[in-house]
Amino acid sequence: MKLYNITSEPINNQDVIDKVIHHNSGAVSVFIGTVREMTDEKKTRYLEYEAYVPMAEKQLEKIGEEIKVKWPDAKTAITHRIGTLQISDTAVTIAVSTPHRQDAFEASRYAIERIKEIVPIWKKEHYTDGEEWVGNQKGTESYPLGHPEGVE
Amino acid sequence: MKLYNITSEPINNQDVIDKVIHHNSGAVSVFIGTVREMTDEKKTRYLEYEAYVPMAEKQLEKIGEEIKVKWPDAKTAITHRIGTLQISDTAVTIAVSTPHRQDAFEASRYAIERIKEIVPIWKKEHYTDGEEWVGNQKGTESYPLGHPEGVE
Amino acid sequence: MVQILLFASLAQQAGTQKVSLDINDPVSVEQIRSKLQVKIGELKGLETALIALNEEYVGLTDEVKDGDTVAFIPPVSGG
Amino acid sequence: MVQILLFASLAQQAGTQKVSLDINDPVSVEQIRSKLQVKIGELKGLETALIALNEEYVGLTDEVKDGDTVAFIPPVSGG
Repeated sequence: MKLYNITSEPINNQDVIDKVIHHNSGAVSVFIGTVREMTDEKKTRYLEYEAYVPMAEKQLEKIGEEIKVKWPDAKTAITHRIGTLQISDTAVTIAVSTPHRQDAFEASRYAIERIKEIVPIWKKEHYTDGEEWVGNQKGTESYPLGHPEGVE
Repeated sequence: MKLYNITSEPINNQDVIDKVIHHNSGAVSVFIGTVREMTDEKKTRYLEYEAYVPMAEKQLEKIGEEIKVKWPDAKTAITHRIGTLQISDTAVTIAVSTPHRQDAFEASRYAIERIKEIVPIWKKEHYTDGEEWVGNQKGTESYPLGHPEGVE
Repeated sequence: MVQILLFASLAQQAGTQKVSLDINDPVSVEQIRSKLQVKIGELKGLETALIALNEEYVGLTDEVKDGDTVAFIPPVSGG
Repeated sequence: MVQILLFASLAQQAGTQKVSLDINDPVSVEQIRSKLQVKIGELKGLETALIALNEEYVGLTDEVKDGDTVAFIPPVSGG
Protein backbone atom coordinates (compact mmCIF):
# COMPACT_ATOMS: atom_id res chain seq x y z
CA MET A 1 0.00 0.00 0.00
CA LYS A 2 1.71 3.15 -1.25
CA LEU A 3 0.85 6.16 0.91
CA TYR A 4 2.39 8.74 -1.45
CA ASN A 5 1.54 8.14 -5.02
CA ILE A 6 1.71 9.80 -8.45
CA THR A 7 -0.59 8.05 -10.89
CA SER A 8 -1.83 8.47 -14.43
CA GLU A 9 -5.06 6.64 -13.56
CA PRO A 10 -8.26 8.21 -12.16
CA ILE A 11 -8.07 8.55 -8.38
CA ASN A 12 -10.35 6.42 -6.21
CA ASN A 13 -10.99 8.61 -3.16
CA GLN A 14 -12.09 5.75 -0.93
CA ASP A 15 -8.82 3.92 -1.59
CA VAL A 16 -6.90 6.93 -0.29
CA ILE A 17 -9.22 7.28 2.72
CA ASP A 18 -8.89 3.57 3.58
CA LYS A 19 -5.12 3.96 3.86
CA VAL A 20 -5.43 6.27 6.89
CA ILE A 21 -8.42 4.96 8.86
CA HIS A 22 -7.43 2.80 11.81
CA HIS A 23 -8.88 1.85 15.19
CA ASN A 24 -7.66 4.97 16.97
CA SER A 25 -8.49 7.52 14.31
CA GLY A 26 -11.65 9.44 15.06
CA ALA A 27 -11.51 12.02 12.29
CA VAL A 28 -10.39 12.06 8.69
CA SER A 29 -10.02 15.32 6.78
CA VAL A 30 -9.94 14.70 3.06
CA PHE A 31 -8.97 17.34 0.56
CA ILE A 32 -9.91 16.78 -3.07
CA GLY A 33 -8.68 19.12 -5.78
CA THR A 34 -10.84 19.03 -8.89
CA VAL A 35 -10.57 20.69 -12.29
CA ARG A 36 -12.57 23.91 -12.28
CA GLU A 37 -13.99 25.31 -15.51
CA MET A 38 -13.81 29.07 -14.89
CA THR A 39 -10.84 31.04 -13.55
CA ASP A 40 -11.78 34.70 -13.56
CA GLU A 41 -12.85 35.26 -17.18
CA LYS A 42 -10.95 32.32 -18.62
CA LYS A 43 -12.66 29.05 -19.48
CA THR A 44 -10.68 25.86 -19.18
CA ARG A 45 -11.24 23.09 -21.71
CA TYR A 46 -8.94 20.58 -20.03
CA LEU A 47 -5.70 20.40 -18.05
CA GLU A 48 -2.44 18.56 -18.39
CA TYR A 49 -0.36 17.66 -15.35
CA GLU A 50 3.29 16.69 -15.61
CA ALA A 51 5.52 15.52 -12.76
CA TYR A 52 9.08 14.61 -11.99
CA VAL A 53 7.62 11.38 -10.69
CA PRO A 54 10.25 9.82 -8.41
CA MET A 55 11.12 13.16 -6.83
CA ALA A 56 7.44 14.14 -6.51
CA GLU A 57 6.71 10.94 -4.59
CA LYS A 58 9.70 11.61 -2.33
CA GLN A 59 8.46 15.15 -1.69
CA LEU A 60 4.97 13.91 -0.87
CA GLU A 61 6.52 11.52 1.59
CA LYS A 62 8.51 14.40 3.05
CA ILE A 63 5.25 16.31 3.59
CA GLY A 64 3.91 13.26 5.41
CA GLU A 65 7.00 13.31 7.64
CA GLU A 66 6.58 17.02 8.34
CA ILE A 67 2.98 16.34 9.37
CA LYS A 68 4.12 13.52 11.66
CA VAL A 69 6.43 15.98 13.44
CA LYS A 70 3.72 18.60 13.86
CA TRP A 71 0.86 16.17 14.59
CA PRO A 72 2.42 12.93 15.90
CA ASP A 73 -0.82 10.93 15.86
CA ALA A 74 -1.65 11.83 12.25
CA LYS A 75 -1.59 9.34 9.43
CA THR A 76 -1.38 10.78 5.90
CA ALA A 77 -1.92 9.48 2.37
CA ILE A 78 -1.67 11.53 -0.81
CA THR A 79 -2.36 10.60 -4.42
CA HIS A 80 -1.80 13.05 -7.27
CA ARG A 81 -2.90 12.31 -10.80
CA ILE A 82 -0.94 13.36 -13.90
CA GLY A 83 -1.78 13.39 -17.61
CA THR A 84 -4.85 14.90 -19.24
CA LEU A 85 -7.75 15.77 -16.91
CA GLN A 86 -11.22 16.94 -17.85
CA ILE A 87 -13.46 19.39 -15.99
CA SER A 88 -14.46 17.99 -12.55
CA ASP A 89 -11.81 15.25 -12.64
CA THR A 90 -9.89 14.80 -9.40
CA ALA A 91 -6.27 15.97 -9.58
CA VAL A 92 -5.26 15.30 -6.01
CA THR A 93 -6.68 13.53 -2.96
CA ILE A 94 -5.18 14.04 0.48
CA ALA A 95 -6.43 12.09 3.49
CA VAL A 96 -5.25 12.72 7.03
CA SER A 97 -6.59 10.83 10.03
CA THR A 98 -6.09 11.88 13.63
CA PRO A 99 -7.72 10.99 16.96
CA HIS A 100 -9.38 14.44 17.16
CA ARG A 101 -10.81 16.61 14.42
CA GLN A 102 -8.93 19.89 14.79
CA ASP A 103 -5.62 18.23 13.98
CA ALA A 104 -7.06 16.50 10.93
CA PHE A 105 -8.24 19.80 9.41
CA GLU A 106 -4.98 21.58 10.12
CA ALA A 107 -2.78 18.80 8.83
CA SER A 108 -4.81 18.34 5.66
CA ARG A 109 -4.62 22.04 4.92
CA TYR A 110 -0.91 22.04 5.64
CA ALA A 111 -0.46 19.20 3.14
CA ILE A 112 -2.13 20.99 0.22
CA GLU A 113 -0.21 24.21 0.89
CA ARG A 114 3.09 22.30 0.95
CA ILE A 115 2.21 20.44 -2.25
CA LYS A 116 1.91 23.79 -3.96
CA GLU A 117 5.34 24.79 -2.65
CA ILE A 118 7.71 21.85 -2.89
CA VAL A 119 6.33 19.03 -5.05
CA PRO A 120 7.58 19.00 -8.66
CA ILE A 121 4.26 18.83 -10.46
CA TRP A 122 3.19 21.27 -13.16
CA LYS A 123 -0.19 22.15 -14.54
CA LYS A 124 -0.82 23.36 -18.07
CA GLU A 125 -4.15 25.06 -18.60
CA HIS A 126 -5.78 24.56 -21.98
CA TYR A 127 -8.19 27.47 -22.21
CA THR A 128 -10.70 28.06 -24.94
CA ASP A 129 -8.38 30.81 -26.20
CA GLY A 130 -4.90 29.39 -25.70
CA GLU A 131 -2.75 27.46 -23.28
CA GLU A 132 -0.26 28.19 -20.51
CA TRP A 133 1.83 26.55 -17.86
CA VAL A 134 0.57 27.79 -14.51
CA GLY A 135 2.89 29.36 -11.96
CA ASN A 136 4.93 32.16 -13.44
CA GLN A 137 6.86 29.89 -15.77
CA LYS A 138 8.40 32.83 -17.57
CA GLY A 139 10.63 33.41 -14.59
CA THR A 140 9.75 37.08 -14.33
CA GLU A 141 9.44 36.66 -10.59
CA SER A 142 11.51 34.44 -8.41
CA TYR A 143 10.30 32.68 -5.29
CA PRO A 144 10.09 35.21 -2.44
CA LEU A 145 13.05 33.63 -0.64
CA GLY A 146 14.78 32.30 -3.72
CA HIS A 147 13.37 28.88 -2.87
CA PRO A 148 10.12 27.40 -1.57
CA GLU A 149 9.75 28.00 2.12
CA GLY A 150 11.12 25.13 4.12
CA VAL A 151 13.39 23.77 1.41
CA GLU A 152 16.88 23.65 2.83
CA MET B 1 -30.63 13.33 -4.35
CA LYS B 2 -30.91 14.21 -0.70
CA LEU B 3 -28.16 16.59 0.42
CA TYR B 4 -28.90 16.27 4.14
CA ASN B 5 -29.50 12.77 5.25
CA ILE B 6 -29.85 10.63 8.38
CA THR B 7 -29.44 6.96 7.55
CA SER B 8 -29.22 3.64 9.32
CA GLU B 9 -27.12 2.20 6.48
CA PRO B 10 -23.30 2.37 6.15
CA ILE B 11 -22.23 5.65 4.56
CA ASN B 12 -20.70 5.64 1.08
CA ASN B 13 -18.27 8.57 1.14
CA GLN B 14 -18.05 8.87 -2.63
CA ASP B 15 -21.83 9.24 -2.88
CA VAL B 16 -21.66 12.23 -0.52
CA ILE B 17 -18.70 13.72 -2.42
CA ASP B 18 -20.46 13.30 -5.77
CA LYS B 19 -23.35 15.43 -4.54
CA VAL B 20 -21.17 18.53 -4.28
CA ILE B 21 -18.71 18.28 -7.18
CA HIS B 22 -19.72 20.41 -10.15
CA HIS B 23 -17.99 22.17 -13.03
CA ASN B 24 -17.06 25.24 -11.04
CA SER B 25 -15.90 23.57 -7.88
CA GLY B 26 -12.15 23.35 -7.59
CA ALA B 27 -11.84 22.06 -4.06
CA VAL B 28 -13.79 19.67 -1.88
CA SER B 29 -13.12 19.40 1.83
CA VAL B 30 -14.52 16.19 3.24
CA PHE B 31 -14.81 15.51 6.93
CA ILE B 32 -15.32 11.92 8.03
CA GLY B 33 -16.02 11.11 11.66
CA THR B 34 -15.15 7.52 12.57
CA VAL B 35 -15.58 5.45 15.72
CA ARG B 36 -12.38 5.62 17.78
CA GLU B 37 -11.48 2.80 20.14
CA MET B 38 -9.68 4.67 22.94
CA THR B 39 -10.87 7.84 24.71
CA ASP B 40 -8.36 8.65 27.42
CA GLU B 41 -8.24 5.40 29.41
CA LYS B 42 -11.61 4.13 28.29
CA LYS B 43 -11.97 1.50 25.59
CA THR B 44 -15.04 1.59 23.39
CA ARG B 45 -16.58 -1.69 22.28
CA TYR B 46 -19.19 -0.10 20.03
CA LEU B 47 -21.43 2.97 19.77
CA GLU B 48 -25.10 3.60 19.38
CA TYR B 49 -26.42 6.74 17.71
CA GLU B 50 -29.99 7.91 18.08
CA ALA B 51 -31.59 10.87 16.29
CA TYR B 52 -34.77 12.87 16.16
CA VAL B 53 -34.68 12.13 12.46
CA PRO B 54 -36.95 14.68 10.78
CA MET B 55 -35.65 17.52 12.95
CA ALA B 56 -32.04 16.38 12.54
CA GLU B 57 -32.36 16.51 8.76
CA LYS B 58 -33.92 19.98 9.00
CA GLN B 59 -31.05 21.13 11.23
CA LEU B 60 -28.46 19.73 8.82
CA GLU B 61 -30.18 21.64 6.06
CA LYS B 62 -30.07 24.75 8.23
CA ILE B 63 -26.30 24.31 8.59
CA GLY B 64 -26.07 24.13 4.81
CA GLU B 65 -28.01 27.40 4.60
CA GLU B 66 -25.72 29.05 7.15
CA ILE B 67 -22.74 27.96 5.06
CA LYS B 68 -24.35 29.40 1.94
CA VAL B 69 -24.63 32.77 3.68
CA LYS B 70 -21.01 32.74 4.83
CA TRP B 71 -19.54 31.16 1.67
CA PRO B 72 -22.01 31.85 -1.16
CA ASP B 73 -20.24 29.61 -3.70
CA ALA B 74 -20.17 26.59 -1.38
CA LYS B 75 -22.20 23.46 -1.97
CA THR B 76 -22.71 21.18 1.04
CA ALA B 77 -23.87 17.60 1.61
CA ILE B 78 -24.02 15.84 4.98
CA THR B 79 -24.91 12.25 5.84
CA HIS B 80 -25.04 11.05 9.45
CA ARG B 81 -25.48 7.42 10.32
CA ILE B 82 -27.51 6.16 13.29
CA GLY B 83 -27.87 2.77 14.95
CA THR B 84 -25.06 0.50 16.13
CA LEU B 85 -21.56 1.34 14.87
CA GLN B 86 -18.36 -0.67 15.31
CA ILE B 87 -14.80 0.64 15.72
CA SER B 88 -13.65 2.50 12.56
CA ASP B 89 -17.17 2.73 11.12
CA THR B 90 -18.07 6.11 9.65
CA ALA B 91 -20.60 8.06 11.72
CA VAL B 92 -20.73 11.22 9.65
CA THR B 93 -19.51 12.42 6.26
CA ILE B 94 -19.54 16.10 5.37
CA ALA B 95 -18.54 17.30 1.90
CA VAL B 96 -18.25 20.96 0.96
CA SER B 97 -17.15 22.11 -2.48
CA THR B 98 -16.05 25.64 -3.30
CA PRO B 99 -14.16 27.27 -6.17
CA HIS B 100 -11.09 27.83 -3.93
CA ARG B 101 -9.66 25.66 -1.19
CA GLN B 102 -9.58 27.98 1.82
CA ASP B 103 -13.34 28.32 1.81
CA ALA B 104 -13.83 24.56 1.55
CA PHE B 105 -11.74 23.91 4.65
CA GLU B 106 -13.40 26.62 6.68
CA ALA B 107 -16.92 25.65 5.70
CA SER B 108 -16.36 21.96 6.35
CA ARG B 109 -14.98 22.71 9.78
CA TYR B 110 -17.87 25.03 10.47
CA ALA B 111 -20.30 22.24 9.56
CA ILE B 112 -18.92 19.69 12.02
CA GLU B 113 -18.81 22.25 14.84
CA ARG B 114 -22.43 23.18 14.19
CA ILE B 115 -23.51 19.53 14.05
CA LYS B 116 -22.17 19.14 17.55
CA GLU B 117 -24.17 22.17 18.66
CA ILE B 118 -27.61 22.08 17.08
CA VAL B 119 -28.41 18.72 15.48
CA PRO B 120 -30.52 16.37 17.64
CA ILE B 121 -28.32 13.28 17.47
CA TRP B 122 -27.08 11.41 20.53
CA LYS B 123 -24.22 9.01 21.00
CA LYS B 124 -24.14 6.25 23.59
CA GLU B 125 -20.70 4.85 24.30
CA HIS B 126 -20.54 1.16 25.14
CA TYR B 127 -17.23 0.85 26.94
CA THR B 128 -15.63 -2.36 28.11
CA ASP B 129 -16.65 -1.34 31.66
CA GLY B 130 -20.08 0.22 31.22
CA GLU B 131 -22.11 2.52 29.02
CA GLU B 132 -23.06 6.19 28.94
CA TRP B 133 -24.82 8.77 26.85
CA VAL B 134 -22.21 11.32 25.78
CA GLY B 135 -22.67 15.02 26.45
CA ASN B 136 -23.51 15.75 30.05
CA GLN B 137 -26.84 14.00 29.92
CA LYS B 138 -27.31 14.27 33.68
CA GLY B 139 -28.04 17.94 33.32
CA THR B 140 -25.50 18.96 35.93
CA GLU B 141 -24.36 21.73 33.62
CA SER B 142 -26.50 23.71 31.27
CA TYR B 143 -25.44 25.09 27.93
CA PRO B 144 -23.25 28.18 28.47
CA LEU B 145 -25.98 30.46 27.12
CA GLY B 146 -28.89 28.26 28.07
CA HIS B 147 -29.06 27.09 24.44
CA PRO B 148 -26.61 26.15 21.68
CA GLU B 149 -24.95 29.21 20.22
CA GLY B 150 -26.89 30.51 17.27
CA VAL B 151 -30.18 28.88 18.19
CA GLU B 152 -32.80 31.57 18.43
CA MET C 1 -53.65 16.08 22.35
CA VAL C 2 -49.99 17.02 22.49
CA GLN C 3 -47.33 14.49 21.62
CA ILE C 4 -44.19 14.57 23.76
CA LEU C 5 -40.95 13.07 22.41
CA LEU C 6 -38.07 12.00 24.65
CA PHE C 7 -34.56 11.02 23.57
CA ALA C 8 -31.35 9.49 24.83
CA SER C 9 -31.10 9.47 28.64
CA LEU C 10 -34.56 11.03 29.00
CA ALA C 11 -36.16 8.22 26.99
CA GLN C 12 -34.12 5.68 28.90
CA GLN C 13 -35.29 7.00 32.28
CA ALA C 14 -38.90 7.30 31.13
CA GLY C 15 -38.84 3.87 29.54
CA THR C 16 -40.51 5.33 26.47
CA GLN C 17 -39.85 7.78 23.65
CA LYS C 18 -43.42 9.02 23.37
CA VAL C 19 -45.91 10.39 25.88
CA SER C 20 -49.29 11.94 25.09
CA LEU C 21 -50.83 14.79 27.06
CA ASP C 22 -54.34 16.12 26.75
CA ILE C 23 -54.77 19.90 26.91
CA ASN C 24 -57.92 21.89 26.55
CA ASP C 25 -56.53 25.35 25.89
CA PRO C 26 -53.13 26.47 24.61
CA VAL C 27 -50.46 26.33 27.33
CA SER C 28 -46.84 27.38 27.53
CA VAL C 29 -43.91 25.09 26.80
CA GLU C 30 -42.98 25.40 30.46
CA GLN C 31 -46.42 24.18 31.50
CA ILE C 32 -46.08 21.18 29.19
CA ARG C 33 -42.84 20.33 30.93
CA SER C 34 -44.52 20.53 34.33
CA LYS C 35 -47.45 18.39 33.20
CA LEU C 36 -45.01 15.81 31.85
CA GLN C 37 -43.28 15.59 35.22
CA VAL C 38 -46.58 15.19 36.99
CA LYS C 39 -47.52 12.39 34.62
CA ILE C 40 -44.31 10.34 34.53
CA GLY C 41 -42.23 11.56 37.46
CA GLU C 42 -38.93 13.36 37.66
CA LEU C 43 -36.42 12.87 34.82
CA LYS C 44 -32.83 13.90 35.43
CA GLY C 45 -31.76 16.45 32.84
CA LEU C 46 -35.30 17.42 31.81
CA GLU C 47 -34.96 20.93 33.26
CA THR C 48 -31.81 21.66 31.21
CA ALA C 49 -32.92 19.95 28.00
CA LEU C 50 -33.61 22.16 25.01
CA ILE C 51 -37.14 22.06 23.75
CA ALA C 52 -38.37 21.81 20.17
CA LEU C 53 -41.92 22.61 19.16
CA ASN C 54 -42.86 20.97 15.85
CA GLU C 55 -39.17 20.40 15.06
CA GLU C 56 -37.97 23.95 15.79
CA TYR C 57 -36.15 25.05 18.93
CA VAL C 58 -38.34 27.29 21.12
CA GLY C 59 -38.27 29.04 24.47
CA LEU C 60 -40.20 28.23 27.63
CA THR C 61 -42.84 30.87 27.00
CA ASP C 62 -43.82 29.74 23.51
CA GLU C 63 -47.38 28.52 23.17
CA VAL C 64 -48.33 24.89 22.61
CA LYS C 65 -51.63 24.06 20.93
CA ASP C 66 -53.61 20.89 20.51
CA GLY C 67 -51.95 18.71 17.83
CA ASP C 68 -48.45 20.02 18.42
CA THR C 69 -45.36 17.91 19.02
CA VAL C 70 -42.99 18.89 21.83
CA ALA C 71 -39.54 17.26 21.94
CA PHE C 72 -37.10 17.42 24.84
CA ILE C 73 -33.55 17.53 23.52
CA PRO C 74 -30.80 16.62 25.97
CA PRO C 75 -27.27 17.83 25.09
CA VAL C 76 -26.56 16.59 21.58
CA SER C 77 -23.48 14.52 20.79
CA GLY C 78 -23.55 13.72 17.10
CA GLY C 79 -20.62 13.87 14.71
CA MET D 1 28.16 12.01 -17.98
CA VAL D 2 25.55 14.11 -16.19
CA GLN D 3 21.88 13.76 -17.05
CA ILE D 4 19.89 16.98 -17.14
CA LEU D 5 16.11 16.90 -16.74
CA LEU D 6 13.82 19.70 -17.91
CA PHE D 7 10.13 20.11 -17.16
CA ALA D 8 7.06 22.12 -18.11
CA SER D 9 7.92 25.33 -20.01
CA LEU D 10 11.63 24.55 -19.92
CA ALA D 11 11.11 21.20 -21.64
CA GLN D 12 8.73 22.83 -24.08
CA GLN D 13 11.27 25.50 -25.04
CA ALA D 14 14.12 22.99 -25.28
CA GLY D 15 12.01 20.54 -27.28
CA THR D 16 13.22 17.76 -24.98
CA GLN D 17 13.03 16.60 -21.37
CA LYS D 18 16.53 15.13 -21.26
CA VAL D 19 19.98 16.51 -22.12
CA SER D 20 23.31 14.81 -21.43
CA LEU D 21 26.50 16.68 -20.55
CA ASP D 22 30.00 15.24 -20.33
CA ILE D 23 32.15 16.45 -17.46
CA ASN D 24 35.65 15.37 -16.55
CA ASP D 25 35.94 16.66 -13.00
CA PRO D 26 33.25 17.59 -10.48
CA VAL D 27 31.71 21.00 -11.20
CA SER D 28 29.22 23.23 -9.39
CA VAL D 29 25.49 23.22 -10.04
CA GLU D 30 25.88 26.73 -11.40
CA GLN D 31 28.48 25.57 -13.91
CA ILE D 32 26.12 22.81 -15.06
CA ARG D 33 23.50 25.44 -15.70
CA SER D 34 25.96 27.51 -17.75
CA LYS D 35 27.08 24.49 -19.77
CA LEU D 36 23.45 23.65 -20.46
CA GLN D 37 22.82 27.14 -21.85
CA VAL D 38 25.91 26.89 -24.03
CA LYS D 39 24.70 23.57 -25.38
CA ILE D 40 21.03 24.29 -26.08
CA GLY D 41 20.70 28.07 -25.97
CA GLU D 42 18.82 30.38 -23.65
CA LEU D 43 15.71 29.08 -21.89
CA LYS D 44 13.35 31.60 -20.32
CA GLY D 45 12.94 30.84 -16.64
CA LEU D 46 16.05 28.70 -16.34
CA GLU D 47 17.82 31.23 -14.12
CA THR D 48 14.97 31.29 -11.61
CA ALA D 49 14.19 27.56 -11.68
CA LEU D 50 14.95 25.56 -8.56
CA ILE D 51 17.52 22.84 -9.04
CA ALA D 52 17.42 19.27 -7.77
CA LEU D 53 20.48 17.05 -7.64
CA ASN D 54 19.59 13.33 -7.56
CA GLU D 55 16.01 14.24 -6.56
CA GLU D 56 16.88 16.61 -3.71
CA TYR D 57 16.75 20.40 -3.88
CA VAL D 58 20.25 21.92 -3.81
CA GLY D 59 21.96 25.29 -4.04
CA LEU D 60 24.10 26.67 -6.87
CA THR D 61 27.37 25.85 -5.15
CA ASP D 62 26.69 22.16 -4.59
CA GLU D 63 28.99 19.79 -6.42
CA VAL D 64 27.91 17.67 -9.38
CA LYS D 65 29.80 14.46 -10.15
CA ASP D 66 29.85 12.11 -13.08
CA GLY D 67 26.70 9.95 -13.02
CA ASP D 68 24.54 12.54 -11.24
CA THR D 69 21.12 13.75 -12.37
CA VAL D 70 20.38 17.47 -12.31
CA ALA D 71 16.76 18.60 -12.70
CA PHE D 72 15.60 22.17 -13.34
CA ILE D 73 12.33 22.77 -11.55
CA PRO D 74 10.28 25.74 -12.75
CA PRO D 75 7.67 27.09 -10.30
CA VAL D 76 5.52 24.14 -9.34
CA SER D 77 1.73 24.20 -9.74
CA GLY D 78 0.37 20.90 -8.53
CA GLY D 79 -2.66 20.39 -6.38
